[in-house]
Amino acid sequence: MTEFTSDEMMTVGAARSLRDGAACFVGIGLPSTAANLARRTHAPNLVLIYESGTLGAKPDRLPLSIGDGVLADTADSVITVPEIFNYWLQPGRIDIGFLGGAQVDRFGNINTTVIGGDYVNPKVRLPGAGGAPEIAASCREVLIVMRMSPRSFVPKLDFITSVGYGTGKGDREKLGLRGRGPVKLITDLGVLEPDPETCELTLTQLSPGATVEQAKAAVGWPLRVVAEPTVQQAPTEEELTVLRELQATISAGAK
Amino acid sequence: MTEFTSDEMMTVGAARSLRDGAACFVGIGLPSTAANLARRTHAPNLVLIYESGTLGAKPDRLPLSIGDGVLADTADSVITVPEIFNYWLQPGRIDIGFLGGAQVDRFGNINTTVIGGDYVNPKVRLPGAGGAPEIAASCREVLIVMRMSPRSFVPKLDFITSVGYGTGKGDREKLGLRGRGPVKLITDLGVLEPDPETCELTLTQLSPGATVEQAKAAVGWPLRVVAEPTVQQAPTEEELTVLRELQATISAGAK
Amino acid sequence: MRTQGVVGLARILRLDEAVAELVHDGDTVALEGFTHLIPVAAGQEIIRQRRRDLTLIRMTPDIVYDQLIGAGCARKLIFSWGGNPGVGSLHRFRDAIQNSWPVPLEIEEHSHAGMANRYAAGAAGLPFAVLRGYAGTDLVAQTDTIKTIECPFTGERLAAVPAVNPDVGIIHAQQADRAGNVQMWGITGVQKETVLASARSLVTVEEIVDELTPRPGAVVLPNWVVTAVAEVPGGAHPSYAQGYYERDNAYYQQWDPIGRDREKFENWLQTEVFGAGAQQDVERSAR
Amino acid sequence: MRTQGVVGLARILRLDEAVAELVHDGDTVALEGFTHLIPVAAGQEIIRQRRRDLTLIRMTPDIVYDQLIGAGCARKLIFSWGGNPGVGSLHRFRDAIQNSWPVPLEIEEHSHAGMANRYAAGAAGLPFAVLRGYAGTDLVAQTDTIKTIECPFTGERLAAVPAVNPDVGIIHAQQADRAGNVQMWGITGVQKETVLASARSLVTVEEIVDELTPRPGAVVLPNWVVTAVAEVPGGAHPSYAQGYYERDNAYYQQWDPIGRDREKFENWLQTEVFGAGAQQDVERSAR
Repeated sequence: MTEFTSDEMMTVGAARSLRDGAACFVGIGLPSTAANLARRTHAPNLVLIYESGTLGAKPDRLPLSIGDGVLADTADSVITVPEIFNYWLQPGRIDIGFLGGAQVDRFGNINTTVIGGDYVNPKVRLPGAGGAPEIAASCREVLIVMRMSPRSFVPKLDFITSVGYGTGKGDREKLGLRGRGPVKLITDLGVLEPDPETCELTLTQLSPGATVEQAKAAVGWPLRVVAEPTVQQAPTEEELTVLRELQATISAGAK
Repeated sequence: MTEFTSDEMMTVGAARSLRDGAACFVGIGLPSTAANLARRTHAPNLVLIYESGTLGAKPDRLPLSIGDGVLADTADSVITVPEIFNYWLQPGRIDIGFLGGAQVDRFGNINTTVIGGDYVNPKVRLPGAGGAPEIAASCREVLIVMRMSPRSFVPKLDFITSVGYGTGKGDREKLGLRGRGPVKLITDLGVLEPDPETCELTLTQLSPGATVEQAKAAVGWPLRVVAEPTVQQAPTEEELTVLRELQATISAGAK
Repeated sequence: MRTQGVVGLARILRLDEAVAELVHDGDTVALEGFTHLIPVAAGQEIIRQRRRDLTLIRMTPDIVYDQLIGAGCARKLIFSWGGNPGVGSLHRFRDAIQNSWPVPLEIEEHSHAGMANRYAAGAAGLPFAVLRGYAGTDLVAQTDTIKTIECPFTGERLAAVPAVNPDVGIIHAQQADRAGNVQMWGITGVQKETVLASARSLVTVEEIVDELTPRPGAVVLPNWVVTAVAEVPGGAHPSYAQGYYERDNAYYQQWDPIGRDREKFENWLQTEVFGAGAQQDVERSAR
Repeated sequence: MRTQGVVGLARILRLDEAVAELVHDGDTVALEGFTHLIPVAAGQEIIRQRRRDLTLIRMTPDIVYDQLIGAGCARKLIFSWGGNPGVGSLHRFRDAIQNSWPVPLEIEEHSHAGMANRYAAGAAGLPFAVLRGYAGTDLVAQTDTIKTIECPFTGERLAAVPAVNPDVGIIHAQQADRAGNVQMWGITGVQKETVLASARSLVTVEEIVDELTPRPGAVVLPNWVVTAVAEVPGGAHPSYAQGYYERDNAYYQQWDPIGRDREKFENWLQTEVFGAGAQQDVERSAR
């Protein structure tokens, strides 16, 4: 079997989570790679939606930004930014939203705003919210993709930019958030899913070669683990080939 | 001089009220005829806007409806109906709005909804509001065009569909209406303009051949008249020729 | 809006199949098309299938709504301008309001600006829209779906109207591809909003093509927000379909005497909707 | 919005003339362009003319805003995502927030959905917009332009944000005609809203053409809602102008070490904005 990295496993895991025919709100970076990988493998009818207003983009190479020309050129329709948020995201038309972040907590809340200090005098100023708060609120399901580490998997966020399950089950309903929330947190070491009773993110799958102990060490809270975590199927030859071809297009584009 | 009808005088008078370069919200019928006449005579840069969403239409014949294909074909831009009302009419971008109606009162309020009986059981059910209430509210200036008769120039409207000056000076401000209101009521017998002190519509101009007595007899309230009403310049040969050519296109189109 | 969790792509159906499946007695139904692309054939199919107690929504109810109302399909009309454009009144509409014939018709009356915003709010998944509108008019007292709202920043008072979210939204467009993606161009009114605001949607089209060619000013509706597409050439007649045929102005004029008279109208219904003319429509729309 | 009673058509000016006339110290200025068609040359001309105390608005402040902030033009930034896309942080932006260098920078932070709606409300002449947004986030406590509003029909609670109405809105487009009508295509973001929401507007364009040819997906701004047009070929570089040139990805990467270091940044300013490079820009934009 071909060797693969834990990042490749993470991307393939994310791609596999995308059902064929689903409408997927895609951010740049790993989500875009995963969505484009899915469209080239098991989900040829995946509808890619970028917040720049491109509905049904079918890029022949990985876009470098959410507003690349290749997205507009290949889209079913290019609409304005107010329209993408108001007519498409807000009403809950989008099946899957993809989020990443600098920090995540055990309920899938995400911070992309500030780290350390306080809001006015932060230690590190991050880019901010972008489309994330409303993607987290309104997509039917959310997938979070982040590499595990105690610095980013924290017991308490420095800032809540986007809401997962708030402080636990029932909070989304109280806040009026209409999507289901984060159904998977896909990491380099494995996959976390919300506990049906508490919504706390719980380790349900391990990446090939990863251990529960590694995962626990990489998380800043006492990680819950299901009785018998399954092991993710390693990337297939086809998945790896397509993924690497895709990534080659991005390096070519970045020249 | 060529003979002309009082309707032709009314249309020519309306056309002359349109400054070159103004943006004009046009309804079908006489307003459209007047606006197209103006664009072919003294106001070649008049911007015609129809509520169907055609911005800057330049029809080569009179449209029969506010949504004719010739309007879309010749427009600078065709936009949606929500956009025409929200982004173009509502913010007060349109210089002139043209209205007609079944009834008008001395303050330029208009009824296009019901006549007689009450709202639930009317004697005559009219088409209703359409775009008129917000045209009356938001255009910088409003021109009203109606044939004079005691049945339509009434002391009290059966229904206020669109607001002119309400019950008098200051009412528009109290209601939050941002346009100036009706600056002219153009009729077959002459022109009424708001009194600077009271906003009551006052006869300021007579059509050639019409008299103050005729006008008073055609109005259901005690008509105010300025000290010395001027007489409108009769339609020029050019105006009549262009107007009749335009009207010929509509009969051709109605076949 | 598409029902949560139900993922589906537009299916290409016959017009009669689509109406039978999507439009039920008691539904709230919007047939939109602002002068252009009015879904007349779909409206007449609703009459043919004898739907009852519909709440009909349309900014500009014109001939096809006069026909639906005269045929007794509607119990309520939500609208902003009802007339036969360029001709005069809608007599079946007036007869229903003034004489409850053939059945009583409740009305909910707005302005165009208000209705356009109600569709936009429906498409946007908001419960209401805010606009500068209605101030000083008698509509406010007659229509309980017009309220006042205060700006939380400036204190200014504005109008609020509730979203419309029809059970079924029906529009006509020029083209769909075989996958059910829809393209329309020219004046597109509130058609996109109608489909996006509705739980189910039907798009009748002039033709189904292999591929949609992008056009200036075109509005595209992807197949995952459309429930059904039916090919109905001429389906907007007597209104027009830009690039296909012109408005049949004579039809609008000829409607006046028919609509004016209950008996002539009943004859028209029997002949043109329930009779042989009807059968032609169905055959025309068969794939 | 165009000031009441002032009727005017777009004038075609040189970029330096246009900025001198339209952008004043203390103004609220929005330069928009969502990834595509970013009005970079106009932003650098504002630096060159040494404007101060600007309130800058932009959904996605990126390199040109890093430059404006680093050059000390801004006292406040209203935004929803600030970064160097695909590369990392904006170091001049961070230095201003974290260390008040070269001057303190106040921020007003929103989400994209909120900012897009603020522009839309500004374009629509409404004082505020309603959206489903911000619920449960810490932005609500930090940003006093996010409030709650209750639906007068359902009682549901939603977010409200105030309109933005910049003194000057600046965008870049592909083309204008000689009368000042503007056409842009590809991703058009919130550019139309920016012009319509602003008291004055400047559109830089790749070229001025005799006639605008309608194109699929194009947005047209008529000359009566635009204050000035300036022909600035390459005016969106290092972003892209669809149909003209591609994004200069290397520039974004090369910006990182320049923006990271105050001294390198100062050198860059002297060379590229105030120095010879600048002169080329001005000459390039001369008619």
